[in-house]
Amino acid sequence: MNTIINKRLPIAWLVLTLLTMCYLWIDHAADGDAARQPSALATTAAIIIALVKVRVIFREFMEVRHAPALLCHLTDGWLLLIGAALLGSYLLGAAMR
Amino acid sequence: MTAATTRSASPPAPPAGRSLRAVGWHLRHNPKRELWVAWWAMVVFYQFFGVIFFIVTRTQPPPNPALDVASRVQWFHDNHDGLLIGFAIIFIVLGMTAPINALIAYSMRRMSVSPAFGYAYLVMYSLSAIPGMLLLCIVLTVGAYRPDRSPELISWLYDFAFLSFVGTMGVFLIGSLVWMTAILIDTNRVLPKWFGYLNLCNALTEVVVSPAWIFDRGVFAWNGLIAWWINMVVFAIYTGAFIVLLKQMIQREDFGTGPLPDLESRRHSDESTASTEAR
Amino acid sequence: MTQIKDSARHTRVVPGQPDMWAFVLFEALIFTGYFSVYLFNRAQRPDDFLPYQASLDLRIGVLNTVVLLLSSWSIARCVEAARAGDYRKASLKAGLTALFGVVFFVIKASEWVHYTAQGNGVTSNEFFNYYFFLTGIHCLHLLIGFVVLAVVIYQLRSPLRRSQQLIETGATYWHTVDFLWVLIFALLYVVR
Amino acid sequence: MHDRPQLTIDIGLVCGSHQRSVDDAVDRRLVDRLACDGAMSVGRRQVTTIEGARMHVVGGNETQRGVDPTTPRRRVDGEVILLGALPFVALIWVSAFLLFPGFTPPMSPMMTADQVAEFYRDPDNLPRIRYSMILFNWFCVALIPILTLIVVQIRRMAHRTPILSYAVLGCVAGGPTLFLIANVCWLLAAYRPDRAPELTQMFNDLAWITFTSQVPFLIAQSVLLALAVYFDDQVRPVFARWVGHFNLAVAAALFPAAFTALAFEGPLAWDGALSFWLKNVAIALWIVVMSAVLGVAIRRQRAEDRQHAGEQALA
Repeated sequence: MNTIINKRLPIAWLVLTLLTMCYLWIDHAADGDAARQPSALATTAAIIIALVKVRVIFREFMEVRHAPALLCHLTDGWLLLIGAALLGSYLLGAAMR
Repeated sequence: MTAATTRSASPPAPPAGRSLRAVGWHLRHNPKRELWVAWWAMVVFYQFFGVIFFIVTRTQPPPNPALDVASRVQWFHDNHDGLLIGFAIIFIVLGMTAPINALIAYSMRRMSVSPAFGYAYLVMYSLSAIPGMLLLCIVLTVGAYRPDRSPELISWLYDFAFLSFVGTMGVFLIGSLVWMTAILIDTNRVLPKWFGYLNLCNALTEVVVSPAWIFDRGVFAWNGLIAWWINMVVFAIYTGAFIVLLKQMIQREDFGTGPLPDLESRRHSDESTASTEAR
Repeated sequence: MTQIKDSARHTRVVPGQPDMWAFVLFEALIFTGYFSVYLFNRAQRPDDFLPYQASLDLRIGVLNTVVLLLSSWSIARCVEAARAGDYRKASLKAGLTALFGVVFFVIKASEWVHYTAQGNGVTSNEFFNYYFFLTGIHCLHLLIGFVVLAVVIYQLRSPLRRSQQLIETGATYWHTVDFLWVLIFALLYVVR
Repeated sequence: MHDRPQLTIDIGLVCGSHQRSVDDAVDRRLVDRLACDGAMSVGRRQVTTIEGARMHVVGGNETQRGVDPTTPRRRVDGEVILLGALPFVALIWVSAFLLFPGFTPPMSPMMTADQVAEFYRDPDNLPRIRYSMILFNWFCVALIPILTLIVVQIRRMAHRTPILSYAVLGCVAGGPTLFLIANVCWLLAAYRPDRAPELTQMFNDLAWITFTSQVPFLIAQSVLLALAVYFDDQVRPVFARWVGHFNLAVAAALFPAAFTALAFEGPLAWDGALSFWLKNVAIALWIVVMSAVLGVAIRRQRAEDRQHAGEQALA
């Protein structure tokens, strides 16, 4: 029996891997060879890329794409929540330094 | 589903409302009275627990483990009366944990799983009350009993009490896993599967408490954000969930051996005023 | 075959038990709590974190992420194969998933040994407290994931069982292990 | 919900293997329906078994009773041995109590650290403390098999669920364990009496407060036992109703001891009239009365089982 191959899966994996590679560049661009400094830009970029990756995993791997609207809303809602929580706590911590 | 549980001599209809007479009627005639007694013991016990630990003795949320010796003596001094009175009440009501554990063990006996699950849970939780709660009460009582004890000893009692309380996560970890396994393999639909998975969430947060043995400050200490607060929120949700679910289990109970019937189909015959909303 | 699949696609169904999704979302909320506490503390006191973070090797983290993404991909293919009725292939894919999981675990464990030997142990400094806590609790999820994969493979083995719902439930759990790592990786290795 | 074939399967389960028990909550409804459903084409043997199952439903929560005529006798004989151990347990208990110099009369909480240390260092006291506490250690645990007999009797009661017996079993585990904690603290204090007086006093406090105030499982045990007795709706209940009243009275007598840490003097102090005398007399009375009641119940159970076995043999 020949299974139909879903072309979206390898594409999703490729996108996820490429996004992971982006981190190498961010890490390098953030402080090069100098000592590490706090950087809201690098942090925000890292978090946003991670959230994009998580959403791709949700939609493609976990098949939320085909799930009822409620599940789509719940997962997207959580992504917004965690995005706000992570950036919020980072910025709050930085402000209270 | 025509055969409702009518016994040969069916008792008169229960008096309406929640009067004392109604309670008396249920205690005499309600076929599920043993289950309801255990369920109410659970509700009442958690009220006592909340009021005494959070308000009267102020042992929850736990005080700071990094206090110096003088501050610990001061802590005992500040909470002297609360500790002695609050824990005396706990010494009277703590026995209510026995029917709670029995009810939870019974939920497993009603499932299509080996009796070993229910018995294991019963034994674990019966013994866990001692290191998990009573030792804290006894030791803090002893600490508050003689405030003029040497500060070093007071300090040792303080550590002993809170570490025994927060640090006995093993039973809650394994207990949750036992309950989870029973729920997930059960085919009698006694408790919903999502509650089985919630047990796993609870078990995983119990793992997170274990650093409390290692750190005396920061988020992993016994009063830390991660080791205590997040854990406590999860535990509160978990406890609330099983109180409601066990109530629904009792309402659905048919004293049979097969799958537990749904709530809706029996609802008209059930006299209790239940909210049917799950969670 | 295509028809069956398409009709299944058009009626929107939750993959696996909805109960597992309740677990995923609840667990996601708990981790939101852990991550927020971590980010708040490291933003507040960067000196306790940044110098120690420098001893992490980002390339190993990237490698591990790719390995776990591969495992997620193969469990997704396992679900597809099972849906199409090709159970032999599905078992193979589930086994492959477990293999990637083992690779991830070995890399992770050697990382732990390496950092501890460097003097960055569980209690050495605040960054490594969080590092060991987050990777440790994630690894616990991974180990539970092996049990889940075993259930999936057990389901696939006999024609008597083969509950597509259970297979999808297991896959959902495994993807959870994956997306949690994606977040942990970004927060531990890259965030400044 | 159940149609005929379903019923037959269930009967098969009842008749089939005994160890695959009908479970605690035997479907009373099922059995009731079987009883009215007289036209059922079941063989004589099966009818007997259904009768057995019915008895089981009325009599208790587990299948041990009634179904198999050979097992119950052997089981009850074991119970008699356990009950027969009681005089020895009582002997250990009384001798521990009389031997411990801290009980005759009870030590005062007003003693200073040096006085407490002196009490343990006294060459007359020290061996008596040690030996009495070793005996007390045995007594705590020896109580468990006898308390378990009460659990077994609760299981025979006409309850629909085993909840009350489970709950009492939990108490059986908890109560003696708390006595053991007190016991260990006394023995620790006596192990190195030359320790700093402060330390000896702390162990002494831990022991006395645990011993005196730890009544939660004893109270719960009595209250649950009373409930079990009240809920035992059958013509010849396992325990008479007064046993329930008596247990509630004992539970009430144990209440004041929980507040012992609030007082150094007076009836609430750990050597006081309420916390020491009332509490310990209540426990002693409870043990004596309950073992007498238990003996009667077990003897009656044996007689009934013998009669039942005889009837079965005749049939």
